[in-house]
Amino acid sequence: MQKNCIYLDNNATTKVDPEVIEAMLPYLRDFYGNPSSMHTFGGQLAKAVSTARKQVAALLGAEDSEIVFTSCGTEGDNAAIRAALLAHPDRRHIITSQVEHPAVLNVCKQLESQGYQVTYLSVNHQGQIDLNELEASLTGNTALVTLMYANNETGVIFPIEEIGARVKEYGALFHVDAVQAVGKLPLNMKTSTIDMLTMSGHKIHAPKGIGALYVRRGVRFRPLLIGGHQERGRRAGTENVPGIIGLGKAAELELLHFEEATKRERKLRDRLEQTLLATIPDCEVNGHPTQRLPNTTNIGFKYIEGEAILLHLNKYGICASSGSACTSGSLEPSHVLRAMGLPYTTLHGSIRFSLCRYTTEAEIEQVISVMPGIVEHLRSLSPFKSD
Amino acid sequence: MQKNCIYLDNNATTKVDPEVIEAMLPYLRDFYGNPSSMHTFGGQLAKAVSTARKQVAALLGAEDSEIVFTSCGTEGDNAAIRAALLAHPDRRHIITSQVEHPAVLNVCKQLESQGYQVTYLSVNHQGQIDLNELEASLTGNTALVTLMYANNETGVIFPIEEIGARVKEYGALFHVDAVQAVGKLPLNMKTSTIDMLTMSGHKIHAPKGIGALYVRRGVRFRPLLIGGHQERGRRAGTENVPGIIGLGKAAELELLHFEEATKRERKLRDRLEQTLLATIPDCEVNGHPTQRLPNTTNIGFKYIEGEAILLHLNKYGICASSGSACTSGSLEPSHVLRAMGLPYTTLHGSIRFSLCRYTTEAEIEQVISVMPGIVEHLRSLSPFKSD
Amino acid sequence: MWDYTDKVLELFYNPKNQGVIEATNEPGVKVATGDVGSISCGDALRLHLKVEVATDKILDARFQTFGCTSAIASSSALTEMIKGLTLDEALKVTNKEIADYLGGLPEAKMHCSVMGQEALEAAIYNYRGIPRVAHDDDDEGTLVCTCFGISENKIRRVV
Ligand SMILES: Cc1ncc(COP(=O)(O)O)c(C=O)c1O
Ligand SMILES: Cc1ncc(COP(=O)(O)O)c(C=O)c1O
Ligand code: FES
Ligand code: FES
Repeated sequence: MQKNCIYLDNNATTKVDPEVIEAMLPYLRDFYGNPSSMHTFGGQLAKAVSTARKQVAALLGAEDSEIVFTSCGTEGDNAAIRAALLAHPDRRHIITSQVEHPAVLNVCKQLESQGYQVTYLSVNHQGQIDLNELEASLTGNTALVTLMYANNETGVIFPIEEIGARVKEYGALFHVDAVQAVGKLPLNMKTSTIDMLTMSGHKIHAPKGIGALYVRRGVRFRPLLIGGHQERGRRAGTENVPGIIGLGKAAELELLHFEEATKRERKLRDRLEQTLLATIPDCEVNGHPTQRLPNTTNIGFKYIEGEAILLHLNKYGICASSGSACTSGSLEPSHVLRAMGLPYTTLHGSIRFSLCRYTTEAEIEQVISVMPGIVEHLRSLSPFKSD
Repeated sequence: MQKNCIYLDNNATTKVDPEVIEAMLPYLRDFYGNPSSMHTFGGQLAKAVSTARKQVAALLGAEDSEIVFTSCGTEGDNAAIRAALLAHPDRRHIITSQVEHPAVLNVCKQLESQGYQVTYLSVNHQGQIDLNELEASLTGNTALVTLMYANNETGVIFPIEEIGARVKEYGALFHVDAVQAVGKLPLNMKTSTIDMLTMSGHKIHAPKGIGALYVRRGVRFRPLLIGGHQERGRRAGTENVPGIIGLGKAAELELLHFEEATKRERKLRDRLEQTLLATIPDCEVNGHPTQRLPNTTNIGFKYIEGEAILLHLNKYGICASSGSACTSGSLEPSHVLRAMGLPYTTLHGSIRFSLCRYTTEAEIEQVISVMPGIVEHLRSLSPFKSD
Repeated sequence: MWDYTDKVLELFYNPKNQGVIEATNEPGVKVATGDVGSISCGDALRLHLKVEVATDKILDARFQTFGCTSAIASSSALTEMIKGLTLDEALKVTNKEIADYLGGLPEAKMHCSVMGQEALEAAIYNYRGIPRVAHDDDDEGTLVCTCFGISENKIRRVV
């Protein structure tokens, strides 16, 4: 199996930090009890879980009691949306955007079929929503506004607090999918308008299979997964103790590395982006130049197809991803780039590079050195270039 | 922290098999990619996931495509129940039993409040349902019968195939919570009447945070967690690859050890049970003498309280659990033992010992040697004994 | 797992003053008992007092408990606390003081200490031959064990 690569696909998933694995191992190997047990062997784990909860709370600027552990970002999004609707049983309207992750978008689509009215806010060429459109959509019937903090494909950031201020005026609940924002943007729930916020472990160097949902104190919450009393009745199921410990450690490390890592990633990302734009003709950045995550660049290469670029990069051991969801089993081009109104010429040839704190200068230089050749080669095969 | 103990609480959770951890580690450390990715580094994991799916399918006598990975038993139960109701939108009746796990029972209670009619089958003193009551409850309006294979507190086994045959006559779906049965009883979905079956990793020496749901081919299934296309659209969320690998390995090991382990556990369990009954006055087994898991014994000690027994056992490093749910944050005595109509004298003083393939004879002898003294001591404090 | 203090565990594993005080013919001394709870609800406590009639002083106190760790430790604590007190002084002992003596009890287990205080009241009222009026529940309020809820109704019934 392929063990090493130049991994620039950190918005898809990240390497588990070795310190995180070290922190987890005793809980996989030795401390396998159930934290709800009466005996010390199990019960002692409640304390470890509570430390992890504090670590996650610290990353979000939240209180411990506001953190609910989940199995992934998708679960958090699903749970938050369902809970918001149960908290406002008399309201039947939801606002979201056209560029949300499927974990939000597909839930909203299902709710439409169940009689909810859903507004999908549009975005402009740079991936931004229009606050006037938001205001015009809000009514007393709006139960929930659910928007992402930062887009997974383009990195474009929504002005969450400006949005939240408007949402509050209508008494709706405000859920934010921050799966891509956590660890990349400073967050402070204490001074925020956000009612619920989703995060996922495997995007911040914790393992897959663990996530968290922030639920503001006082927000009426009913669980999606129903059963035992775990997570103070907010998420049933035996606690994934090793995962929780890993998420706690990862949160601690994100906080520790935050300043220096985001600065570094931004510098490397800018170097990559600017060099590619300068050395390759007919390409452009998809998204907003500044309202963007520091680690993400999504570049459209005209006249060629994303999957082909990815496979060439793969030959060099470079991992990136395509705006095109050919990647995920569906053959449609990215709903995000389509919503941004990208011309067909670039829609199919967009590549996302997403960095992390492990990304090195040498890796970036390697990408810079191979990309022009790949693009040139593929264009030489393309019937469009010459048009 | 306490690292070693005589662990007789395997129905609560189990030790992760060292081989399972070894199998998982490369996927935690090195192969951290996303199986849905285009690049080899991520995409190669799809193969590993598919091997694990085969291993799980083999344990259940199912086909690979019938296995959906979940995050835990609770998720499996919740997903199966919701899916069954969506598959039968015109039917509004559910049959379950009074002794189900909260992951089933509390979902049913919520559905009642949403207008579904729920029949909770009663059980007799030995924890068994009455097939006549089942037949009398089944109607053309029954969407789902959801029953456990084996009870987590008493180990009592329901006659699942006899039940299933009746369920099929009414065209209802049949979901079985087999969280406690998997690995302890032989299962073969190919010749079974079961439509959906829940299992949980941490009960079979896989880690916490992973489980699986069997969905018979042809059963209309709609996912509980909605989002991306993972698990062929049946469970969204980035796959918990290390967890899946661990579950696959654990399933393989369960199959490998099955014959010898269940035989050994039964022998040790019987030795424990018979000796305690012989040496301690006023105690009796809760459950059926033979229709029972080989690893479980639940014994009621009259005139004393379960938590007190557990804490004394804890002092000797013995982990067991109490029928009384004082253990789980709720202060009510076990709903299972209450449903069995246990006399008040034993209801509060019931202890479950649950063994696994690691349980040794020496451990059982240690329990046998300390229990009489503990019971005698606590009875000497009790105001009832002398009455 | 309940977060028990060391003091709770100490008194649980090595309870003090367990057992009964037999009725006695000693002159100037009377024995009284008080019961709360019942076996059906899973918590019950029988408190035995030996009182010096002339001074109202508690010479000895013993308990029998059917209940969890907190119940046993609370009973043990209570008997320690009231030995040597007069009945009136003993009546002032609150369940909170019992919990404090134990270094605290988990919130959900506070009712186990209420039981001690109620048994004491019952014993003293028995001693004085005063019928007890059921009072409408404890000050600690929010978290009352459901089994104790049942026992509220049956509370003055002797088991
Ligand atoms: C019979 C039964 N069903 C469901 C569950 C729930 O499983 P999990 O804790 O993995 O969610 C359990 C275990 O707690 C169980 O014993
Ligand atoms: C913005 C966003 N939301 C939700 C998710 C879903 O997270 P997970 O895969 O952990 O379920 C992802 C990642 O795939 C994401 O990028
Ligand atoms: S050309 Fe192959 S997926 Fe579109
Ligand atoms: S006596 Fe303590 S919980 Fe009931």
